[in-house]
Amino acid sequence: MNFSNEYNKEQEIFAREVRDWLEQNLPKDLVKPRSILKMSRQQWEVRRAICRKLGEKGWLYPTASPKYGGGGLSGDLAAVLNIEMAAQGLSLPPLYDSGKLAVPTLLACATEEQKQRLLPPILKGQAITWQLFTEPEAGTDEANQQTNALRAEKENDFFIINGSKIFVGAIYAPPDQFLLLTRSSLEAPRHQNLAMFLAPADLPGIKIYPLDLFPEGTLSQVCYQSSDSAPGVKHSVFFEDVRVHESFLIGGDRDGWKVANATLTVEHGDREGDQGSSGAAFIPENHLVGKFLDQCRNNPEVKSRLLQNPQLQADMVEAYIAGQIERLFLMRNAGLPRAGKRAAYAGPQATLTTKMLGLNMSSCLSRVLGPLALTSDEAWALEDGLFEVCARSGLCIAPGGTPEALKIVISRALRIGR
Amino acid sequence: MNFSNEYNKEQEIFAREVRDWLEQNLPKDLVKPRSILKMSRQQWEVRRAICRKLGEKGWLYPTASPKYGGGGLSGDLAAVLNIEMAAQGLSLPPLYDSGKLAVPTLLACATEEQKQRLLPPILKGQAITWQLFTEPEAGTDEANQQTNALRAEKENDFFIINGSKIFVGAIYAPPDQFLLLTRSSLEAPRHQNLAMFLAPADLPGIKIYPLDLFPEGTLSQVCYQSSDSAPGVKHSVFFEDVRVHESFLIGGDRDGWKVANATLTVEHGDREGDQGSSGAAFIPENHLVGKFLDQCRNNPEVKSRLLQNPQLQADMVEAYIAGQIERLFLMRNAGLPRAGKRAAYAGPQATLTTKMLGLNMSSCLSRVLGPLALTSDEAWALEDGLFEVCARSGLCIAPGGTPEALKIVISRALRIGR
Amino acid sequence: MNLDFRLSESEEILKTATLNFLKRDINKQTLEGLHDSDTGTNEAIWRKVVEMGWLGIITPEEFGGTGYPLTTAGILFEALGSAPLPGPYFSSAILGSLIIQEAGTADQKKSLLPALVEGTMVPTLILTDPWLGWNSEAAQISCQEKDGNYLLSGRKLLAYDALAATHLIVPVPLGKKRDSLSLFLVDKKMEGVSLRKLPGYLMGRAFEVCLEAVSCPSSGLLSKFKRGGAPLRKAVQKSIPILCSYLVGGCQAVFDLTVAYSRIRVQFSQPIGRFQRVQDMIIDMINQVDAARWTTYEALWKLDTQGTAPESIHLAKAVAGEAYWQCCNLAHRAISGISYSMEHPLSLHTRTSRAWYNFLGEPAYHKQQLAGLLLMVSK
Amino acid sequence: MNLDFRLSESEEILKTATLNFLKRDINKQTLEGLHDSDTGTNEAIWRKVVEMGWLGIITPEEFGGTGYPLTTAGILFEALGSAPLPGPYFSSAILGSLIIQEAGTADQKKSLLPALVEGTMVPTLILTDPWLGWNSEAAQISCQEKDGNYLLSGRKLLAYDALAATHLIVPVPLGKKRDSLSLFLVDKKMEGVSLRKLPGYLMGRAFEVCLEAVSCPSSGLLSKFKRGGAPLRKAVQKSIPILCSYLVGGCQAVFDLTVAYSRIRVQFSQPIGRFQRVQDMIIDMINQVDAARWTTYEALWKLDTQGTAPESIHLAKAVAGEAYWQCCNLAHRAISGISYSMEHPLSLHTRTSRAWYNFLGEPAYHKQQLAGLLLMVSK
Repeated sequence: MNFSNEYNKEQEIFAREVRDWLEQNLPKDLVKPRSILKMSRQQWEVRRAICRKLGEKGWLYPTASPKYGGGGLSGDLAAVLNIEMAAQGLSLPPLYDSGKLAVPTLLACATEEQKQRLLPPILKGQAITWQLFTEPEAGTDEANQQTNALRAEKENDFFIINGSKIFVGAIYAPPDQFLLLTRSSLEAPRHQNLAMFLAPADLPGIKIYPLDLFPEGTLSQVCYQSSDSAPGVKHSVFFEDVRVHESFLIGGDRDGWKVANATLTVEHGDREGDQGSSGAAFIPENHLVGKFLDQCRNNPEVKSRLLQNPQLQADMVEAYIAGQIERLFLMRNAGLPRAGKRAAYAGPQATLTTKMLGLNMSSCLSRVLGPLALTSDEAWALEDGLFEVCARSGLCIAPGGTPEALKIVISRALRIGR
Repeated sequence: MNFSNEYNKEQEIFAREVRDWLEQNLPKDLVKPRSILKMSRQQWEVRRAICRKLGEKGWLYPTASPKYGGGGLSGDLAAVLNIEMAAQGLSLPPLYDSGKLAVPTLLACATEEQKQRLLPPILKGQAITWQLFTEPEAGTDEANQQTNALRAEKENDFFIINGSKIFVGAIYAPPDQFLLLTRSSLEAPRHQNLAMFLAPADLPGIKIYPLDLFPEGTLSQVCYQSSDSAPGVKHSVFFEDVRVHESFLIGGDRDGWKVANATLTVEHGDREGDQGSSGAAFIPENHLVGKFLDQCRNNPEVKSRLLQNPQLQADMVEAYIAGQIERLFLMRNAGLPRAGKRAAYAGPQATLTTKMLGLNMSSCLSRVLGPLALTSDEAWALEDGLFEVCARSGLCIAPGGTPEALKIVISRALRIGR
Repeated sequence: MNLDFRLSESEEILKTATLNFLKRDINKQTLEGLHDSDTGTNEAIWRKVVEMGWLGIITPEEFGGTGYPLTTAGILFEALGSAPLPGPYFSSAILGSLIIQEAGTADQKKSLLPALVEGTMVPTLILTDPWLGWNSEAAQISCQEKDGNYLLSGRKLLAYDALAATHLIVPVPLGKKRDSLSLFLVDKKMEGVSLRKLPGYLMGRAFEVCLEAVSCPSSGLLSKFKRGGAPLRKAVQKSIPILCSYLVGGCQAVFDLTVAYSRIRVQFSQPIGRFQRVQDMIIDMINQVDAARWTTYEALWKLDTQGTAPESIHLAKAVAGEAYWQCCNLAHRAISGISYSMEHPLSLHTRTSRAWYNFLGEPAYHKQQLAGLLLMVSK
Repeated sequence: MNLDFRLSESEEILKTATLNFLKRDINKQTLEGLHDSDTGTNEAIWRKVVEMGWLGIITPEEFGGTGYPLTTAGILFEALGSAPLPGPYFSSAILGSLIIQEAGTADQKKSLLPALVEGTMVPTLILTDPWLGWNSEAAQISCQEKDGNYLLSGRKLLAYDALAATHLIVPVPLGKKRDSLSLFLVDKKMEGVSLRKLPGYLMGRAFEVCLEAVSCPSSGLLSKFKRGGAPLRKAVQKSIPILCSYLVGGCQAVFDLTVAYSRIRVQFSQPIGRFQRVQDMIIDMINQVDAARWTTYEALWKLDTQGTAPESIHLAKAVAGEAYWQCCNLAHRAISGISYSMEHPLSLHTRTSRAWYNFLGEPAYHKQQLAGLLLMVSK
């Protein structure tokens, strides 16, 4: 067995190349915002430009095939890229982009013509994608789509889309395109009545409104890598007689559920199917747990609280243990497939672990650090306000699959549930 | 509001009467066994005799109607009786007897003739009853009975019973009678295919075998009041062409499920419907939690463990809190009906609380007290081996309804489940 | 055994009147506005609150109050928690009144309490410091005598309701002994007092208070010099279960809205309340709601009948503080999506559950106190 | 990054051979008999164990063993835990061997280790006292020098595998310093040694050991006089993750049998595994199994590659000890009725999970150690 996370020689050489490239190519006016909500439009545009540069280099989706504009790197080298980006405070991609769901979906279900037309803009960082699955009546029950995409009576190579999506997207609308799940038949049975599109976001009849939510994203989005890739703001998107050409339809008219599952498998945590950006062996440190333990160790006032109330030490230790287990699960998920072993439950198990860790951390922070964990005050907030963001975002465990949805997936993988 | 648990004047007078009576009537050779499994047949017979004496006095089922041999006491005075019995180390009844389930069942569903024939032997302590509901294929799903009770072709005022029951009864078989749930029709739909009997236990074709189980009963049976009323040993009962006359059928040929529910409501914790022994206001102290906290307080070695490892103090405090919550739930259940308020979920909620407390205590004991909590050694066991029994019995949470069965009942009461 | 869990007639009337007021006068928009405001109240509401007698609920009749038992005040605050209605009512009518009752001289009571009941004097205790919990050792204000006055200087964090208050009750430690502190009543209008609200969606109305050589006359000394510790502790102890009542009201409301939603929200062609996973969340919630409620009721009853109840008070705050927090977590899980909207009623409860979690001692503090009581007290 | 979670070829062979042996030679009845016995083994099994080389798995080749890394021993004990096979294999082959390796003189190693590998010398450490946990301060044996021999007297509780052993490794504290203790190897045949098994279904093979003026020659001193603390601690640290492997094997077996049952047990006309409540128990179990497994693997890997791994060792025992206990609890809940039968395979796991919970430190002890490491070590 080998648990080593250190670079080997090949990796070290590539890491140096990445560091050099980043030094030369990262804009000088790149500023890390305190929270995603405090990221200016200008700073967002800076990241947008980094996307394009990374895309040109093939490093935005490093493991994707060069045939379509990807980097063709091994999972390990992609991991190096991730680590070096993280050292600069950047995630990969460096802003919220559902491209990493769209890419494996296209690879699995699109025609060759579609791959050649639709993949390069994503892989080269030219097109930002939003995933549009969730609806008011389709939460955990994602097959229950009410947004209709019906073929037009005349010109029936066009679909007419009507309906609405909710809790989608991220700060700074609009994106370039939507990965859009719809209902394509009012009569066909469940799971055979859906259609998936990768459609332009600027078609007539589309309206996008921001929502007033108190979290800025899930805790893993906000805290894990870099808050840059958190949604920050979620939106409603309304479709009124929007005409979409069938060339944007992925799979057949009734294949939407099958196509959606190619997306959901990746979203629920299956790294093996993930042809997107993150290297299969990239084991992120849990940034939040790390910063929390730093406070316990190094902030004399926190330490004195812990020594005065030893029961709080139990909270600290539980946070440490949870962080270690999460790290080991991710490591296992990265390493086991190479050993030729695969457990279908392992991906969603790690995702569930991350979500529950976030929820528990949002309580643990207040218990151990006290009420100052809840303020974003410039003078008093700890770790530059990180904990205040986490106290809110830890509660937000629905995006990317509720724990209940993940448990359905895990039960199925364990062959006990349907 | 009034949370007082002290006797008022009337109660104090009655308590004195009870104390005097017990002093005169309890046999001198009554010995408290270390565990139910160490109770000799002779000691069991001693308790059997106490049953009869209590029955004659009307104190075995103190709140039941004197018309049938009950005591006709108020719930408060019945509670006094329970408390005074507990002070002598005895529960009410002082041995395992499903009569307390049979009585409310008969009152709710039997004919007047049956009440007059069947209630007095129970209420007067002459007949010990075992509840025979559980079968290999009918655990949480109690309606799934496979023991058939079909009317004989000739002499069709008799039923022929074939099948088996499991996890029933208690130490020292046989009892005098069974409260027996059966399937009376092979065709009728679920819930309409059952019949209930209160049948003699000595009919030809009945065989009783003890089971080798490692707990001696549920934790609440073993630790709450007095271990005398714990089952100790559970049995299988086999029926082979057993003929039972229809005069022992409670309710109609197809009413078994309705009748069973009159039993189950009481078993799941509804004290209001409980016409059995326990006074409605009797709030037992949680004996186990009390003894555990005594150890924490007064055993210098346990105390030093707690001070050396303050995280164990958290376990101690959680046990204290859980014990208090349980006490308050039981108190509420006793007191709220008098205020004219009633919550259907309250009974099963308290029962669920007790079960989960038992399960958690079985872990807490080992954590806080260390491995000596697991031995029954005469020299080293703590609290005379109580904790060793509890470490086993805390795990045993199925009898009287699994937590899952209780959650189904609670969900129904909250009008969210079916 | 005389268990009796009925409300008294006056309690029933108070409860109904309070719930009616909340329903009639505090619509959703008003409530959201109050939560976003810096005081948690406004002039119109304040006038009605004075009329309804909330501010005098436990202040003795001789000082203009109604002198109800703590249990009755619990019934009022449980109703307020169900909204949840913000505002300095607990700080003034309960904690403030009790401190003045316990620590004040006869003259102070005579002058201060009627003003408190009429809502013209609004005290709030400036106690909670970061890190060190709420107990009196935590105070970090310095005090110098000068010309018969006391000069108070220092900075306090997490002063709740400080903007809505007219007066700050400031504990000043003097010497090493635990109880050796003085309690000053500082008029906020005095020179040298400044406030700054601490930002944070979940923070509640907590302020940084700065005292720069505030000159407090000796008449502003609430307790005898250096004798403020004991009365302060007594007042805080009595206040805690009423704060718990507020949390209980919040828990129950969160439970109710979750159950209601689970009956109408349909996924996979059935109400989500039919799913065992959702049922288990709801059962977990009702267990916590009821645990919070009955530990709180018993603590109030013990205080009203026996005067003290240390275990019960710690128990109630440990259970109720955690219950409100966890009920909100569970409700977010059960309701999901829309519950994260700032316009959803749950979000107001979530804010409130966080804001009050640490006030007068977080659950871990009270559990630690319980551990101390369990281990030191011989049976 | 060179993550590699494959077993080596020899590990694969060992694992298969061990599982085959358990399947072929240890049927249900044999296994139940071993659990009910006082030694956990018998002559026939012992002979095969010696043949298969288990006893020498980590003893260096120069002393007759195979000198495998700790990770390989972990694979063996994981397989043993899946049965769960009782017997003094861990006490002798791992803990005993490591103590002799760490503390023994060159001569002692040469004479003792080959005998240990051949199964003629079976040592067990007599360490755990009630109340005081497993660390060396707890030892309560007194020692007097007399005519060049040492007279040992005292009573020790919770000596595991004492009946199956031929020799007891007895730590004797000498002086106040933590590490100031001597390690004696006491032949059980010596006069003054007596044993008594502690009864209790969940207790495991734990004994009360009584030493009455047992005369131990100076050659029985394993470490240098008063220098036994450090090597003992080192040996215990290295042993812990292998004990954890045994627990992991148990966890996995409990998980497997529960999943299998949930697929075939029908209630309400469907397999109980279809019910979300049962699914949640199973998901809780797999999370604990995997947490135990991977914390254990990493601790073994670190010990094999870096020699020490204090955090990882504490982490593994805290997680694996609790996981095995809780998996058994969850399995009893999921399976219910028949799982309480002494004839059900789960009951053997439940006994084992309890018996090993406190050995070499209960989870709470290791969590407390982690708290110390987290708070004292500056990053």
